[in-house]
Amino acid sequence: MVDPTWLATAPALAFGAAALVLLLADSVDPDTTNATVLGGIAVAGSLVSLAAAVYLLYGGVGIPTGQGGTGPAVILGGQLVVDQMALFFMTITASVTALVTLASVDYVREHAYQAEFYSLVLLSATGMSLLSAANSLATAFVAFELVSLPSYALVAFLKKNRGSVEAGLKYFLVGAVSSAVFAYGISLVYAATGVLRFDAVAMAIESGTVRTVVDGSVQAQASGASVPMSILGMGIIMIIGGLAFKMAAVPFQFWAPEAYEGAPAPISAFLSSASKAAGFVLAFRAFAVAFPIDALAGSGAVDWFVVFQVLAIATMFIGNFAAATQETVKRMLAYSSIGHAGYVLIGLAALSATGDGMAFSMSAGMAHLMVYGFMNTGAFLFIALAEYWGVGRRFEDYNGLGKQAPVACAAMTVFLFSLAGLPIGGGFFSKFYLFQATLNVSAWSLAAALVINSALSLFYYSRVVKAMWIEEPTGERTIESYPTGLYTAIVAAAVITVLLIPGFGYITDVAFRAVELL
Amino acid sequence: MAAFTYAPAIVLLPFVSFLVALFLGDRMPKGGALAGIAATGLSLALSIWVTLDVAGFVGSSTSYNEFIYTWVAGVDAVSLRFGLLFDPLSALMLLIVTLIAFLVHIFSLGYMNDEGETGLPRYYAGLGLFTASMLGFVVANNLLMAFIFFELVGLCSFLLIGFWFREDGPPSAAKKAFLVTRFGDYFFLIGVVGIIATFGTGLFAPITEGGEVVAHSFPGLAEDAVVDGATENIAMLETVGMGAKQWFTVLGLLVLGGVIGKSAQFPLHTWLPDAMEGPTPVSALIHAATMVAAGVYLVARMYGFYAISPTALAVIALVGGFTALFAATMGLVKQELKQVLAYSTISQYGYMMLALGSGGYVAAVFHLTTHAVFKALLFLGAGSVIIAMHHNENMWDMGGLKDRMPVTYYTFLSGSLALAGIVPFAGFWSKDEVLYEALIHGLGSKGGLGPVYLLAYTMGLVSVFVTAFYTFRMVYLTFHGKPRTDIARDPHGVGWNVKGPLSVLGVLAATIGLINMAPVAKVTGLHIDFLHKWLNGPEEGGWPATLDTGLHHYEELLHDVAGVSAGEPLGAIGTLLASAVLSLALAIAGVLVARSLYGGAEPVEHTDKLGGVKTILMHNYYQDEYQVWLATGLTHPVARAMDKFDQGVVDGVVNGVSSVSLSGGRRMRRIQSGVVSNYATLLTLGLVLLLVAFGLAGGWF
Amino acid sequence: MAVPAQYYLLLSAAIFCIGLFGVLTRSNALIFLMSVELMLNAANINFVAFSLQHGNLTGQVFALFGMAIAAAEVAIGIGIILVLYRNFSDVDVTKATTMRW
Amino acid sequence: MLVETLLLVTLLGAGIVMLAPDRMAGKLAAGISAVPVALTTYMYYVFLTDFDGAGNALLSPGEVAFGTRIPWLDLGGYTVQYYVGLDGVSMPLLALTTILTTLAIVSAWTPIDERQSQFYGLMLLMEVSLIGVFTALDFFLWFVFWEGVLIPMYFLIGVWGGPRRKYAAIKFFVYTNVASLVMFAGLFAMVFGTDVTTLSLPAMATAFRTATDLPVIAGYSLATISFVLMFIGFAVKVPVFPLHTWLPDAHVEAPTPVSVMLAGVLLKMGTYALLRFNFTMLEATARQLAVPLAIVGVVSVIYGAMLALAQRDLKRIVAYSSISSMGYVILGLVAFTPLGMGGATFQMVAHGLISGLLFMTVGVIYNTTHTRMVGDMSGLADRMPWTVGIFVAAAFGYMGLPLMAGFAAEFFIFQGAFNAATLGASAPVLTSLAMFGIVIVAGYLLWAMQRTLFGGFGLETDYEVGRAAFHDVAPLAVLLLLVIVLGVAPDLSLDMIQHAVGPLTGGGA
Repeated sequence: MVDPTWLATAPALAFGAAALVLLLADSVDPDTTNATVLGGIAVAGSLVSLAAAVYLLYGGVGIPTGQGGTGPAVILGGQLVVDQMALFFMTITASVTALVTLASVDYVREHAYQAEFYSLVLLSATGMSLLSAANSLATAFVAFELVSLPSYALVAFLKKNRGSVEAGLKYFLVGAVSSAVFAYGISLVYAATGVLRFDAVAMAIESGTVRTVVDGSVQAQASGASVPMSILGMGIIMIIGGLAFKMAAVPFQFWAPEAYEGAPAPISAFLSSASKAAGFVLAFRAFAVAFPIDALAGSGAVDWFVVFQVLAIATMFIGNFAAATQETVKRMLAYSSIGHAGYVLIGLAALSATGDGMAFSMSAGMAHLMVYGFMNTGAFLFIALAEYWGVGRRFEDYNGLGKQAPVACAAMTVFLFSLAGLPIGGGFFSKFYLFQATLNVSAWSLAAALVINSALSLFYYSRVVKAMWIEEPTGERTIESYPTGLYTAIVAAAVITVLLIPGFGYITDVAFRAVELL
Repeated sequence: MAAFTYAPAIVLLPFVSFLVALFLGDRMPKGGALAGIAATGLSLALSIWVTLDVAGFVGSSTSYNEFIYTWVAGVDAVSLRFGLLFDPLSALMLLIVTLIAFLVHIFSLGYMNDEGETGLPRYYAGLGLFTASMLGFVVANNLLMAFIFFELVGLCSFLLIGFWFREDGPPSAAKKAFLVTRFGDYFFLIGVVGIIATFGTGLFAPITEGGEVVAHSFPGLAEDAVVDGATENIAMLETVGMGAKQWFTVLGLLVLGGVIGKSAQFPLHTWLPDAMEGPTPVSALIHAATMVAAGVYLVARMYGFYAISPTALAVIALVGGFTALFAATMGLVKQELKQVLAYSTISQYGYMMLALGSGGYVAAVFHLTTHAVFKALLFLGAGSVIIAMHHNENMWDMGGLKDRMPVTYYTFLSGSLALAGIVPFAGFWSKDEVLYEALIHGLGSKGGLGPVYLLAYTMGLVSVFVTAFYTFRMVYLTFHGKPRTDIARDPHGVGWNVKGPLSVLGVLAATIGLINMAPVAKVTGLHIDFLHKWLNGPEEGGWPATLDTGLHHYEELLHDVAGVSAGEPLGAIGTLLASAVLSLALAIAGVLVARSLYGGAEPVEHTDKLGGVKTILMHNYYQDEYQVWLATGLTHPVARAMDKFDQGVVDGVVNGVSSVSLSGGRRMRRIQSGVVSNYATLLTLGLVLLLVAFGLAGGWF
Repeated sequence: MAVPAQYYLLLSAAIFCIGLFGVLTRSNALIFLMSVELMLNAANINFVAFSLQHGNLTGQVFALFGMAIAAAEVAIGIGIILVLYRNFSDVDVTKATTMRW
Repeated sequence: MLVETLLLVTLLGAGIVMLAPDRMAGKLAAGISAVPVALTTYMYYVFLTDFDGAGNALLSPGEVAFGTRIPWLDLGGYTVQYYVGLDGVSMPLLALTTILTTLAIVSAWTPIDERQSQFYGLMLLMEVSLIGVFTALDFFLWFVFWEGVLIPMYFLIGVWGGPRRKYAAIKFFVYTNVASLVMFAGLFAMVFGTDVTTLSLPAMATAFRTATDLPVIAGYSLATISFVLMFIGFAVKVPVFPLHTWLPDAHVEAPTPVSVMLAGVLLKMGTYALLRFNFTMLEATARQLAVPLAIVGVVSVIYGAMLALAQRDLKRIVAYSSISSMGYVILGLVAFTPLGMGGATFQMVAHGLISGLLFMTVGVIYNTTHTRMVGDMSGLADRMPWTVGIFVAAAFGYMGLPLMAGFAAEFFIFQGAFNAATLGASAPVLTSLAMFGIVIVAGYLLWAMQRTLFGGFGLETDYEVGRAAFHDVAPLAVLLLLVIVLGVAPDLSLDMIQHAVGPLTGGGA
């Protein structure tokens, strides 16, 4: 047990503290543009968070004491629970944030409001970390908004750039509708069960009667009213809708292509990797804990894994097929990010009505998110690098880039092929782990969708590779500087992506255990 | 035993000469010829030694049948091994091959070296490799090894036909030769595989150790199965659902495919005339005396297998008889010296097949021997003429060469008389025996076999006349009359290296028939049918008992199993004499007709009198045309159509999937209209759809 | 006598749908924003009503959170609408369509 | 540790070569790749002498040669190991890989004249994957290498290829990748249908072979479905009609050394995997499906050969004929006889050598003439005698000239299949049909040779067409020698192969 218990949220606290330090620095010297210091604070905060998350993860927090761990840290009367699952996702968040902030040092060097930029990133990251630990629909909603609100601003950060503003607007509007749907869904669940804490909701569903929480313990509600399954089901579907927004999954994916395309590239990386992961961790925890499928299946509420199957397939197809015919690289990556949301949704879709296979599929989804955190971030950071150099947006503009920037392009190749599921990075394993998960429960439609989309994705990812290495440069292009921060971030992401092949075992071990312990 | 111990050297020596000529020929005098001459000479000597051994003059054993190399040991499977089989048949063949090869090597000095050809190392390497392969084939003790060397001689044939690769004709002819024989070999290969699968062995003769059989031969097993019904060691019968006899017939006919291809029998004879594009010594060695004989030799080698199948025998006899006549008629109208000889070769191999098919084992081997000698002689003679004529082969440009090149003329004449079958030259004796055997078995055999034999006999008989005619048409046009061109008036001289081999062969052509004067033997009662005895072996024990390859055994099989028996309506001697007189008369008639038509000082063409027949004959009955059509008119368009299908349909589906996906992608991105209100609408719609669908499923309403 | 729970549900659903209707039909960014607020408040109605129904305070607490967050959301939204106006000289959400497909 | 050394040396070598200057990359790569050759030669020697009678790596795992086994990771309760080792099937293929890579690298010295260090680095990288494919005994490890081959191949075709290289590269890439996914689906359907929890190939083999009460889906046993999916997946790599269309494009566009690797080794991955997975793990199903599979093989043989007949591009001819040759392998495998399966595996090696040789020879000619079209040139024998000589030898090897490896392999297959119990009464018929391939192959190769090599010299160039450099011809000579050695003494490989497939065939012809 971590003592005091609240210290278990150290990864989130580190983010929050760093954000406050940045705001402080900004108020002390509002005109400072010392990118190195500001960025340094942000990177340091992220690294502290990462260190804390990894330390706690391997310190056995969340593992029952009987198994050599220290048990989960239950905070605020069970509103937050720091366990292996939470720490796993805090690690993802912290890693991505570290990479993004590191890369941003060069990217926003010339911009005003740098301190705000970093603090917004860190605040959003704080939200993500908290979301990982949220154990109640209430804290989930608050953390959810804490993730969203700064990110709206970040997307529209380039105030003079019409693309950025338009992206921010669309992101915001869709986000606002989604959070309203989410909130309404939560209210329906509350209406049906009387509780918001995940374990309490689960008890209500299992017992079929409304519950209430008194002094942190779940009790039967005095009236003994039964849970209206129709309202519960409607609530669950609306919650799925709200989550789908965060995941950038169908039918709430519409913001994603524009937001990722218009946003500053490091922010696209941040949103498409970390924010997506945050959406998934909530989904994993909520659906694994609060809405036990074995109790829900056939109860008249909703067999949510079927919903996720539909969404997974639709998301895969829309993301990948649209990505296949894009003209610009960044938008292609944006769509591919939707496609990957579809892959990860398999984690919630590939199970049987009795819940069999959930540990398998969910850990596969988690592993994929972890790998994705590096490879996708890396890919978007490469876009940031290209934007930094003033290389155009289209595929053709990348022609022959491999000759001028071989290291970065090699890293990009690693990212892309790893995204495509080739054994040059951990994406290979995570994709096949997901594939295995579909086969494990004989979800043939999911497996088939994965096969088709995977093939298509190989096609469009290799378009970039082809442009970089195979095509001859078309126009004049001079690259004057090689920004250290961006390069470091990209290379680090690439190295980790590659190392995740031999090291994939660590991830799956942790992920599998984390799901089992929920 | 000593000779047999060194026997592998017979094969290896020419192989070494191949390597020497190939890699060192450039740096050697005569382009590697000497290595070849030395190797074949030594092989000849060794062959003679082996023959003496087989004959029992030296050594302790008269036969040899051992494995010498394990190609594949086989784990839980058949072993595939190489071994040597020496018995009178292979010894005889060894002698023929090494002798002709030796003479041809010498002749090549005159034909190739003295004519200043380039690429001599390649030439001698080819000859060396051919000789090695051919000898390997001859000594093979099992079918697989025979097939292997059978193919290798095909390769050498290809290489040597295409020796003058810079011209258009030879490479094309080489291709055709290989392809047509390959078509036959396809069936042969099925046969080999089938026989090994059926019997578990490809041995021609059983291997014994201390009197005990340690490895059975497939003819022996087949005989047991057919005669005694011992099918327990025979596989495949259930698989193919046939009785032993039918299945063996099928296998025999399959092997016959290779024979027909290699020995240029109808309908796979078309390659041989084209093969004359090769250098003439090559034609003499490969396409007259040895390689073409491989097919016939193979049938003789596994005669025990054919002797139990009357159907196979009938097919062999018919193919032989028909080819003999068919090819001979085509030879009638040819204008080029080597073309006449080529068709003559096809025709003569037809005789051998006829003999084998009609139970004349000795006759076939006899004719094989004499033919090897006189046809090699004729080709070398033709080569000499060609040297003299500066490589002009058209007989109508020759004439009167007999006075200018007497050695060539007299040896050529000796060969021609042999070919035409004029007593006492070699061809008379052997051809007469072929026809005699066919006749008596035709008269005596029961069932369908008799008429078939008689039909084949008739065709063989007619072609005696045709053969004599075209042979002497060739002789008259080439050597007699007045020179018709300037070159013919002043031909190029030839050296000792041409005349020497010619002389040797010329003498042999006149005399080799003496080894088996069966009619004389029968009439006089003298035991001078040496070849008969050679192939029959001792009556008791000896190699026939060990190897089961003796004549006596074959005759028993033919009589008891296949139902081949002799009928002699005019009594033994009467029938014999009638047959001999008849064929001799026809031969002489042929010679006389040729003389009357072409014997003058200035002969003219008479072929026009044949009218439409001439066209058909000149076009070789359109055999080439239809075969070329099969290749280029049928197969190639089909291949092109398949290519279109592949590109259009099979690959089209692949590309179609890709374009369908991409156009689907293009449609899908249209959802993203850019207007945020539309997004709101769509996501609402999506949500409502989910709610309605799962609401209905969950029964909320 | 307390009002039956389903009436609250109907009310909140109605408000939610009104908000949604506004979202779907109005292209003015501000009205869009207001409509979203309506939807959020629909949720709050549920929370408060069922808090009473279930006899615990969880719902009311959530409603408070909801209001605070809605306010924050409006703040961000107004900011974005401001820069939207600066860049596109309009607050029509359907005009900003430089990125599509 | 030898296998690890092999992998590491090659991997490090790839890195070194990538960083080396272009000018010396080729020689450096050749030198580095000689190390694996030496190592595998030593291993081969040890295998031949010390491991006599070694069994199948999957069925008798105790007898694996050079084995190493280290736990690696755990995928949802399924154990994945680093597990490598060799048996009689993989040893010859490993030797083939290393030898062919070195020769291909040497043969690249002339044609590859830009970005050399990248080229040779990728070649070595590909070698790593190929070594891995033939040595890995754990599914995921194997699969990493299996897919890993695609990446260098994509670049090798895409960067250094011909005019339509981009199309060919992406087609190869996507096509074979889809195939892998299908295969994966088939395999894991079976994994989940049984109670195996270790993904090592021996463990899977044991579990699959002993599996009982498999679920029945749509009337077919899970084993059947799994078999078909895996077969489709591997058939693309082989390739088998109608899944072959990536091959001609890839071959035609790839630079010659890459074609050599593609035809020589990459195609064998498919048949090797078929043997390892379909025919070992699902032996019972394979036996049941033997007749349809044999038909597939026979159709490939004839179809590939007929298409080769219609081509004008020398490389395309060889490419289509590869389809034909690999069809024989299928036929041999389904026979389940020592000679059939042994011959099929032997054919992998033999065809690897011969097709590599033929491609290399075409490459040498192309280096000189800059055309591969039959009809654009004639009479090359006049100018490049040794190259043409080797071409002729290679072509005859391809046609199945006895005492060269190709004949041995094809003969074994025919012999093994002719009375195969699995094929029943159709065995002789199907085998005979397949044999007709040897006639067609002679047809197109002889035709191509006649048109290009023989006749009067004719080629429009503005330079003198001369003999090829020594380092161009030397690899050809080495390969030819190997082809002949294996043809004369097939037991150098066949014996160990037959020992390895012995547990599958259980005796018989």
